[in-house]
Amino acid sequence: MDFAINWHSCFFLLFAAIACGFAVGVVVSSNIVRMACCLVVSLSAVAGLFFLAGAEFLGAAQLMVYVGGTLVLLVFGVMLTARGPFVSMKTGGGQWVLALIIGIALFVVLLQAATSSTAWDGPSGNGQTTVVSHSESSLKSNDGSDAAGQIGLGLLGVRSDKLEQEDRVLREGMSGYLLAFEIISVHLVVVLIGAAFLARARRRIRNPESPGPRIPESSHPRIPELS
Amino acid sequence: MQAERVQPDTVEFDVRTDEMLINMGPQHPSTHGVLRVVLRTDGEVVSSVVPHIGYLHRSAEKIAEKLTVRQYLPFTDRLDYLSGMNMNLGWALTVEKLLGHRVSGKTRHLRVIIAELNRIASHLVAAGCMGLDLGSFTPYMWTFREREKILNLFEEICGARLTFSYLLPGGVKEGPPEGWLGRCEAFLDQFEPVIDDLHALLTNNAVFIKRSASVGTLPPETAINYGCTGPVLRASGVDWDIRRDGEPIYTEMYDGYTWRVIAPVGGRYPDDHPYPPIPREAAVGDSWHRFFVRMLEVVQSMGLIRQAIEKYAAAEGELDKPIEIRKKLPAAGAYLETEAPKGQMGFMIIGDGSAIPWRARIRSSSFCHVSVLPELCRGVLIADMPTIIASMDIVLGEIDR
Amino acid sequence: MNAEKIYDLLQKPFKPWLVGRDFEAIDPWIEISLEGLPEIARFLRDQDELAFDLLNCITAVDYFEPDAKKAEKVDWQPHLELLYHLTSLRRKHRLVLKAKLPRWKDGRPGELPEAPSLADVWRTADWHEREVFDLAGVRFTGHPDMRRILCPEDWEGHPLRKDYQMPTEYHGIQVK
Amino acid sequence: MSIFTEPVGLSHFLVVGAMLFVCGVICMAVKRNVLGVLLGIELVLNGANLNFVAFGSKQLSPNGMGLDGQYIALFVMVLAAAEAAVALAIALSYYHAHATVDVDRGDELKG
Amino acid sequence: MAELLIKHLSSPEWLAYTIAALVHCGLLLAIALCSAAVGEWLERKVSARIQDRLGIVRVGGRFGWLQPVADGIKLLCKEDIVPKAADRPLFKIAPYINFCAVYCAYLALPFADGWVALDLNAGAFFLLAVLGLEIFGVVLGGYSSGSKWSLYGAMREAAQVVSYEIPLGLCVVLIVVVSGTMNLVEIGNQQAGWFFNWYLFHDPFTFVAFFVYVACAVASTNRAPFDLPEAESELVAGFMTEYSGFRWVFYFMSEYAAIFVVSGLGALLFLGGWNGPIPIAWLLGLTADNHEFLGWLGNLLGMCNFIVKAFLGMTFMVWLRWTLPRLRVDQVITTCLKYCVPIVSAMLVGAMLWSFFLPGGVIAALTKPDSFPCSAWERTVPTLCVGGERDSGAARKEARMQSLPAVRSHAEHGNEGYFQEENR
Repeated sequence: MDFAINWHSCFFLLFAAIACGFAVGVVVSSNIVRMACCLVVSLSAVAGLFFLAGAEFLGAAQLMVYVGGTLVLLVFGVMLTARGPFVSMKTGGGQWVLALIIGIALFVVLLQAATSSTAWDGPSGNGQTTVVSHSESSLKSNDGSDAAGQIGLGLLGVRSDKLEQEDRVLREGMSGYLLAFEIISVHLVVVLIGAAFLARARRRIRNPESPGPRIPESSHPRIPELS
Repeated sequence: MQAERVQPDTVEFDVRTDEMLINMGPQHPSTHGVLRVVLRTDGEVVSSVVPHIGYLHRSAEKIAEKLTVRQYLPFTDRLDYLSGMNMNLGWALTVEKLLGHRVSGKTRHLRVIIAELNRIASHLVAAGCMGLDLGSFTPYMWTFREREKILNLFEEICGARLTFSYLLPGGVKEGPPEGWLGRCEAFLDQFEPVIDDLHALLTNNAVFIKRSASVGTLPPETAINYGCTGPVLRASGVDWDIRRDGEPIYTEMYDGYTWRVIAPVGGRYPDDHPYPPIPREAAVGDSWHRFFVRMLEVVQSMGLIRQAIEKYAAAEGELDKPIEIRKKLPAAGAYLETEAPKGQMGFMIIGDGSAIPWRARIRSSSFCHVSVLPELCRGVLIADMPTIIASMDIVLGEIDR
Repeated sequence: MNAEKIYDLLQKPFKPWLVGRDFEAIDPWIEISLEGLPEIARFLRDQDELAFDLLNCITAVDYFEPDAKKAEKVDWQPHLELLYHLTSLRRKHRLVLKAKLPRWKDGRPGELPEAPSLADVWRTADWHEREVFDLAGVRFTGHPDMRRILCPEDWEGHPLRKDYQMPTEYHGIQVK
Repeated sequence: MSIFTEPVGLSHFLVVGAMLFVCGVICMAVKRNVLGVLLGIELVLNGANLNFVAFGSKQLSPNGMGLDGQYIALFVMVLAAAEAAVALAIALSYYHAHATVDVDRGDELKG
Repeated sequence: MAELLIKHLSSPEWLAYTIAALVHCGLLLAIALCSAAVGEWLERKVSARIQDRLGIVRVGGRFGWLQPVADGIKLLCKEDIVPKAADRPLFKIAPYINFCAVYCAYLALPFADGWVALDLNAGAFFLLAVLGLEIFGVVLGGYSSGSKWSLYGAMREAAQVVSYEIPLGLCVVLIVVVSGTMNLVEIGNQQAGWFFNWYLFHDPFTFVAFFVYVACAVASTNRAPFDLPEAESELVAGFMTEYSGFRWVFYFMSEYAAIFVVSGLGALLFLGGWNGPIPIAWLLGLTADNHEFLGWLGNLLGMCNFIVKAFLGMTFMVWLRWTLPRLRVDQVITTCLKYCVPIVSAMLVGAMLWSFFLPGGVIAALTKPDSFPCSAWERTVPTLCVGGERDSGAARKEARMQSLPAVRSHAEHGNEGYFQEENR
């Protein structure tokens, strides 16, 4: 009989559905806080997809950097600015129509490209694309190599994964990403300082008699904004 | 980065937040009852506070115009319910002052024992609650464990654990039972080492010092100007204790006792108390000193009690009997303040020839202490609010009356 | 320094305002007229030999007998009395200031009588005057914010007045 | 049932990537809230990232980019974090200046 | 397990895998919940003892060991209140987000050699990442409650956890540098043997880093004295103010589950994980090379060892909480940025240098004097290409074998795939 469920595909479908569904949620919801919330889930699902694609380190990095770092930042900003009118700002129907047309057109194009992407697999043909069989259908990357270590070495300018290339010249040519790595780290420092400087705000606390939220005169709980 | 360094009028944030009105209380864990403080905050910084009181108002003064002075005594228990005995004492002494009534030495010594015991109990609650408001729960349990023992003594002597109504005008109904004095001394003996535990857990605890030292510093002029009294005033370095500087009818209770007023005059405490070193961060008049003064007063009270027990045992004669219930009051007024644990507790009785006062007035110290809060809490962090409120050691029962 | 000496000190500058005194009373007191209150208070606080830096308490006593029969026996006219208990921590002496004022402003019932505020002399007076206003119904002129402190904002009447009638209900709550 | 039984290939990943990308684009287009636009950008970047990872995966495209895909994705992430930080800082100072987060209102530079 | 089912019960494959998956999930969930329950019991019992109380004594006969269950039942029966001002869906979902994040951490947490749900190569990294996700549950819950106290709790949580992730991550990175792998199972195995093989005693830098790790672990789980987000005497209950019933239980459980995870991670990184102070399993000969079943027994022993260590960590946190007052928010951030981060950075650099010159730690340096800096020079050149990595790895392995022959097999297994790849 043997119709074997391929768990890899099932997990893929699950994560894909979550990612796409919540991405749509980001688009349709008008409440900024919920948008951020949807995005969190969507990106976590993308991290799951990374794991499925065998890029564990990247999956973890996605969770750490993106979800844990970037989105916390955004949610923080959302919470700081989301008061009263800004929580949900409606958009005119015209813009929606326009955006949808563009988006759908774009999607069609990309879809066409995606489905015809077997060409990317080079001479070996698309039979090769389905190396994942249910026997090794764990989330673990099936090539036993320590991808994280290789990535790290690559960032230091050593491409341990390209070692099998006999052509010595080619291997020397593969001098990794040391320069990019350095540039990015410097860039990060600059950004850190710049952001801190930009977001800094000096201001005076208004003294009680000047306008501002007035402290209610009542000595009994009829005050406008209770906690 | 220290909060108290933050100037009240210009504050700098990394991220600006809009001002918020926050309602601290009447149901808040650390407002010690039904005090309500409306904070206007800017981020974590409190820019201004407005206290609101009256949630516990029971029209005590009005009730006093309907009852005779002895009938009214149980109501004084409910003022500062943590030190009912001192309230009783204040009322009793005021009545005696109005009637020109003198009590015997034996009675006075008994009164000293009772009053100081209750001072210890009240200060224990204050210390424990301060620890609690700073986030450490254990000292609270320890202090309450000791307080329970004091309450046991009180229960033996008057049958009540909270609202005693024991020190009546003119004397006491019943003297202490057999062996009570011995048990009292036994308590003091086992209690002495516990104080060192409390010092280890709170007074000298690095985190506790970080949280309370130079937080809510109250300069002496401000303290006097706002009518702060008791430990709060003394912690600001003012050498004033009406057990020594009060009116004769009160101070004669402490005649012949050796004790010194505990106040960090010039940053130094009287040396007759063994006390842990004062941290460098602490400034006279801050929350830490308010806490510390109470801790030292506990030691002081223990010394007073020991002396009083001796004197009481030595004194011959009987304990005075209280005045009769419907004793007529002269058509005159008398105002007397006594040193309650929270501060100076003042009572005034104006008689009109009948047994029922024409007017009675209750001057509460916590009332004044709450009125300082707006002064103290400008520009502090939200986390400092509980510290400051706890260090003032307020009781809403006597604020709202 | 006892009340007698203080009285002598006060006499020079404030003679017209000193209207009464009693040095034999349990708490010796000096009665002054209202308009002189702030000046005298400042004098008492700032004079070095007086130095009354602590205001213990402000009390308002309502002298009024609702019962007509008893009202004939009493030996005073209906009036309010303000009592200021002062202490000097520096000089360790005490004093009681008295000041009489009508129960109603120029005799019109409902119009609260007015007295000068001492909130700028002793900050203690701030809340105590609010309490007096709340319970005994005296409006202090020049007070920073004169509102009720113990009773609810919308409470009617001033409970410590002798002719005060307790309302039967408050916001639909039976209180009597 | 077939989708459950037969393994997924490269194109599946690409489709998901495309979906995310498009959602991000629409989001950027329609949101008036500055932070909404930022969220859209994050979506777009993730769609792209997913493609890179898919191309870089040994299982999905054996002769594809190899680890280079992962490198690029990693760099994209880090730069996205930096971009978010700066953008948020700008948004906040914009909010301070205009007391609003509506992008349509930031038009001082309009000629 | 799935293979087992297929082989013996001849059950259809998909069913086998489903069952296997469910069983594993169940096991993990059970561990997570048990850690929460035991955590609560510990909290109440230890605090009671500290405060001269008896604590819970009744439920479940002695020691009140059933009390957590009773509490759970009570809380599940409570009304689930959603405030009017709350953002309903977010308010309802926030606790689940919180719990899921923590539960994900259990996926990558190895309990014994190879006993881990997800044997990831980047396990340590993954663990940190998902622990970082926990903050979303708190922030969203606090924000959506529509209460200002909750909002303050959320803000504090965001500020505190984000800033403490830095030193925490650096502590983990330090061990990763020393051990040369991010695979938690292997990190555990590298410390096999006597306690002096623990990374705590690997070199002075790891020793110091351990204490920084403890501080950061306490802070990142919002335990006293760093429990600002739920400072009950300042913010009424912080982000949990408006929560009741079982949603509150979820926050509660995830807090204790998180404590268990960080304690376990600490035990794994510094205290040898399942490799006890004394290698009992090895002394008893309970190793896989003798017999598979014996190896299994040894693993069981190791798991108990690991769990005991984790609970010791929890007990320490409880002890801390009931002894110390709470720090103020500015002091908490100062502690992180002024003390933890610089110290751990310095330790990181130091550990790098150490593992470059003296691979194998103190013991190796003592037992094997010829691996002295003099040999560092001929390592310098190859290190720039991949070979150096192998050298140091080999040196480390030798050192380990010296100290304990029995682990050779493990060490061989260690990162063998990696070496094969190189040797091609």
